[in-house]
Amino acid sequence: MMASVAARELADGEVVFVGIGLPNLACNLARATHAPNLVLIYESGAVGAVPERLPVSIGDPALVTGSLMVCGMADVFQCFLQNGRIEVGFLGGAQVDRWGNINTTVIGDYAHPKVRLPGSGGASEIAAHARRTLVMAKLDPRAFPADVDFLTSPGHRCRGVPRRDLGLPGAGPVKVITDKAILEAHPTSGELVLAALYPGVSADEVRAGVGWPLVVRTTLLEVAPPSARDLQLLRDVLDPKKLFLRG
Amino acid sequence: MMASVAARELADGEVVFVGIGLPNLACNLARATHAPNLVLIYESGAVGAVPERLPVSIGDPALVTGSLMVCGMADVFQCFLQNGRIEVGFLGGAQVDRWGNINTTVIGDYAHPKVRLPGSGGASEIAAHARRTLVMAKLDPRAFPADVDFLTSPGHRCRGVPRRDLGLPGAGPVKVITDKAILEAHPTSGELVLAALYPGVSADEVRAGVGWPLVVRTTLLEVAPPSARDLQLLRDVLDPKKLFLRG
Amino acid sequence: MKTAIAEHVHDGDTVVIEGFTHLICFAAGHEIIRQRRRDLTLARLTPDLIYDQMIAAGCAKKLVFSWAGNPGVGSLHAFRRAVEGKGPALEIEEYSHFGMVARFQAGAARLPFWTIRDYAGTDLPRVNPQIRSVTCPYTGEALATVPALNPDVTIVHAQRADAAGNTQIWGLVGVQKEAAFASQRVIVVAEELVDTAVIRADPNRTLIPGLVVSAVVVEPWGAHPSYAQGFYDRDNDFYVAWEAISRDPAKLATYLDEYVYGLPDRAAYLARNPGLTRRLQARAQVCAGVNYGF
Amino acid sequence: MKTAIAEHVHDGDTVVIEGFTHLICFAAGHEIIRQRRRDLTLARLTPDLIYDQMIAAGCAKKLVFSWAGNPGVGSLHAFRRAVEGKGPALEIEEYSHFGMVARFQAGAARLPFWTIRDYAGTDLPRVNPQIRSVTCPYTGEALATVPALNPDVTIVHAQRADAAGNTQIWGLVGVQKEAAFASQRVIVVAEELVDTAVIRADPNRTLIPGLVVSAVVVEPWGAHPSYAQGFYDRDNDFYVAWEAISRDPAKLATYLDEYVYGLPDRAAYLARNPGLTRRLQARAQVCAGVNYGF
Repeated sequence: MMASVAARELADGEVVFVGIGLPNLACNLARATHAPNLVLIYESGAVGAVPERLPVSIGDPALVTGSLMVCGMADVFQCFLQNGRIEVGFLGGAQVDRWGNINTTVIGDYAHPKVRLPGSGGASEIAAHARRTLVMAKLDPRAFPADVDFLTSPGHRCRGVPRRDLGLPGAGPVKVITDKAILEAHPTSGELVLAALYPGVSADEVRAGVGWPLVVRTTLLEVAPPSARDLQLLRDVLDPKKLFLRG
Repeated sequence: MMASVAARELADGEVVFVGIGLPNLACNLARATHAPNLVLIYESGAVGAVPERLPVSIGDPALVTGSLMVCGMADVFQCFLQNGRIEVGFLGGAQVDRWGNINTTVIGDYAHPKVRLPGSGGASEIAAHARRTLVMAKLDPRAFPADVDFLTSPGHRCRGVPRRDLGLPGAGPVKVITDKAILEAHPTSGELVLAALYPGVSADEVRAGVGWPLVVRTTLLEVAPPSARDLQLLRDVLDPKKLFLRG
Repeated sequence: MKTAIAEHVHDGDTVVIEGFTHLICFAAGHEIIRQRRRDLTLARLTPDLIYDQMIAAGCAKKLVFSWAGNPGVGSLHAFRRAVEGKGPALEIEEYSHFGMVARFQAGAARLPFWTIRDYAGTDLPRVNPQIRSVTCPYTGEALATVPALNPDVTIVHAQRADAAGNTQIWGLVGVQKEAAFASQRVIVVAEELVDTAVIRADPNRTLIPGLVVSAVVVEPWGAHPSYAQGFYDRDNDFYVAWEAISRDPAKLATYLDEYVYGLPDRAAYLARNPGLTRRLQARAQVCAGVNYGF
Repeated sequence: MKTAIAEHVHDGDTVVIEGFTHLICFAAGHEIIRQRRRDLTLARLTPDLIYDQMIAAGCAKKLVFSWAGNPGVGSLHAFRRAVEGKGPALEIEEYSHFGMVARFQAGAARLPFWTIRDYAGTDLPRVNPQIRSVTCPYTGEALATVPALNPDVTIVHAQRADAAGNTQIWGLVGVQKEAAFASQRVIVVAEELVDTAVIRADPNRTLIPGLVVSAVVVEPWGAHPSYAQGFYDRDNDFYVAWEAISRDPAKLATYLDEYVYGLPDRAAYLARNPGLTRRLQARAQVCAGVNYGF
């Protein structure tokens, strides 16, 4: 469901900075349906990749074979990302807060962490430079705290400072796609608000999965379920081994 | 003669930043004789070039075919030159002054030049970063003024400031190879002094070709003439069309 | 070519036709002259014959460069006349090669400046106030800086490209990649238009991705008298001949009349130069491929 | 390999085994473990399984990195135990990928720092004082900087190299070129030793020139469980298996005993993994060559 919802956010011909897992599924679903000319760029240096198998890592050889260009990572970050050529970036993380800030570094104190996470990788620069980002994460009060323990990737308000005052080129996380609903950034405050519900989900269920008093839009939309075609593609073609699809 | 004298300055296996004309002849003569493993690097991006014909320009296709590596110019200047990988750099110019400074920019005033020369090209960075440089120029009081009209490439003393105070990584012009003699930088003052004479040339002839009171070393060496082998290689093999050899 | 230049090169633009000796797109320069563009800021490391011709034709208001000569031959006389006050005025902004390369790198990275260890002791910063310095936040030392160069349009000549502008170049690559990424618009002029499958078969060979390219023009022999590795050799005889042509304004005007204004396109230019293709055609020296399988 | 590691990797060195997913030289890491190097500062963008093994083996004093996970699988548990205070202590110095790439770029250019537009609003500069800033001398804006990284030794795995170390890589090239140029010493480990004529036949394919290389080691399958495009696929099953192995210190110790300490070299490692080469051998998908003639 999340992959299918994310796929709808991608317009044909857009340049997308792809992560592994669900974002990769979403991009390949979009390519297989309404966006055949989507240009997939991986931080590993593969540009215009057409993976013939679901890549397990963002450095999978299948991303290289048949791609339009392979470049060094200095070019990926300087000439593509910092240059502003990336239209959509996907992000996820252990914690997403009220302002769309993401934590992929540590749970607890940095010097003495409860849980040490992998760290930024390319996430902090994707969050800064992609024209817009889409965040994918499953609802859970621990995953959606009011404020992240560590601010790895900047959202709309960082430690009290509004994004526009930070000189960040990109628009930031425009949508947070969860397993129950879609949250969107409030146009002025930048706070994440409930914008659309999946079929059969109540606003209270979503509130229960978020660690702050969630504002609900007056006109709440219902997210259309994945089409039969989408489900068939995802289950039989794109992820037959269920590497990333669960349920 | 100059090409043959310059060739002797190159040790086998050294990495040389080559210019066009006489320096190129000198390098190829050295490769054909005592320094078969000389690594020739051209600012155009050809590394380990083995030109099968005398290149007319530093971007000649013959420098690419069969070379060890072709890289972009950003790599040439950042990763090779600024990185300190170049052991010897060749320089020449319309004016070489008392301190080994070189002018390839303008004769006269910059805003209203008598003669507009090509400019720096890569010369100023070669002069700064090559571990040592060799200058080749024909003696003539106008070509060897006390001070250059425009300082394009730094020598041992720039507008009164000693090289060591300028933070220049390379040793600068250790020898100036002319058509009559070899000038060398004084170890402490950096002033060019007469170090060696070509056969049959007097110190006065050299003084007459230089625009400042030239200091003559107490122990003046005589430069050995080119070997028959050198002359044969230069005239019959390396520059049969006399593109760069004159007399 | 006509449409690409008409659409993407406008009066007053900063125009870059890059290529270091290799792949200099004379065909595009000639079309710009034919379309009588004016007040252009022409930027490239080595103005070469093509900018000398564009200066002579009155296209240029300003020249940004690092080495203005005729390699191995002599001078660019239209440029010299302008700068020496013997011809129509021309503003100049001068760097070293490293400085120009760094300006394109900054432009490609969309940073306002680039840092290099250069210019200490030279007179260049005195005549170019755009050469400045920063203090290293770690060592405290001062290093030189140059400002980013972000052209309005960059024209890159290439051996091959697909219809989407995915471009592959081999042999000398100069600063074409940096110039293309730094530019607002990019015109790729290719010797050969190939199927995307050819590009995808060897993706490490791709220098410029289609997503930064505005227009693709197919123009065989479009770089002459410059060259295209694997396609044709440099016309060194013409470079030598240019010394006499450019030295004499009348001769230069005649050259422009006969070989630029007087001709509709590159095909006519080739017809006007009989024997050219036979004389400069490259011999085959094809390398082996590599395995992209997994 | 034994000699190369013995000669060029010393206790206390800053060691970089680069390669982004592709061409990670596990053979070199294993030899460093076997030779019981100590107090190493290990630097790489993604520590990956190889640094997790070296941390578990006690080679590392410090880790410099930007993403420490098991791609698509889970955690590097030896690393996590150390950082979470459940194992031997390990200093860490942390950046983002762009920050690490920029550190290698500065090192390769022998500049003390590199400028990037990054880290605004993040907590990273608060925990890493090496992330600083400069003021642009043209726009006056503040930009982030990272310090140069100049390793004592960098180990690069490649598809092919000649005896002099002229090295060609295709597929993902990561930051290997920058790391090699930034390093005091460079060890190239090649799947295939080729004649210099093979290198010279396609010079644009050369990523690292022999003049920066200290030693060349020929080690087929030396990157397993990482991969070499055109030679063998990534062993994703082993990456998945590592989750369980590294989670249990006893299992990890057993793994090191059986596959590293207990074996003399990579040949023995391959013998210890029957069916490996058959399972991962790449299929042929060879691209066409290009013409270098003139």
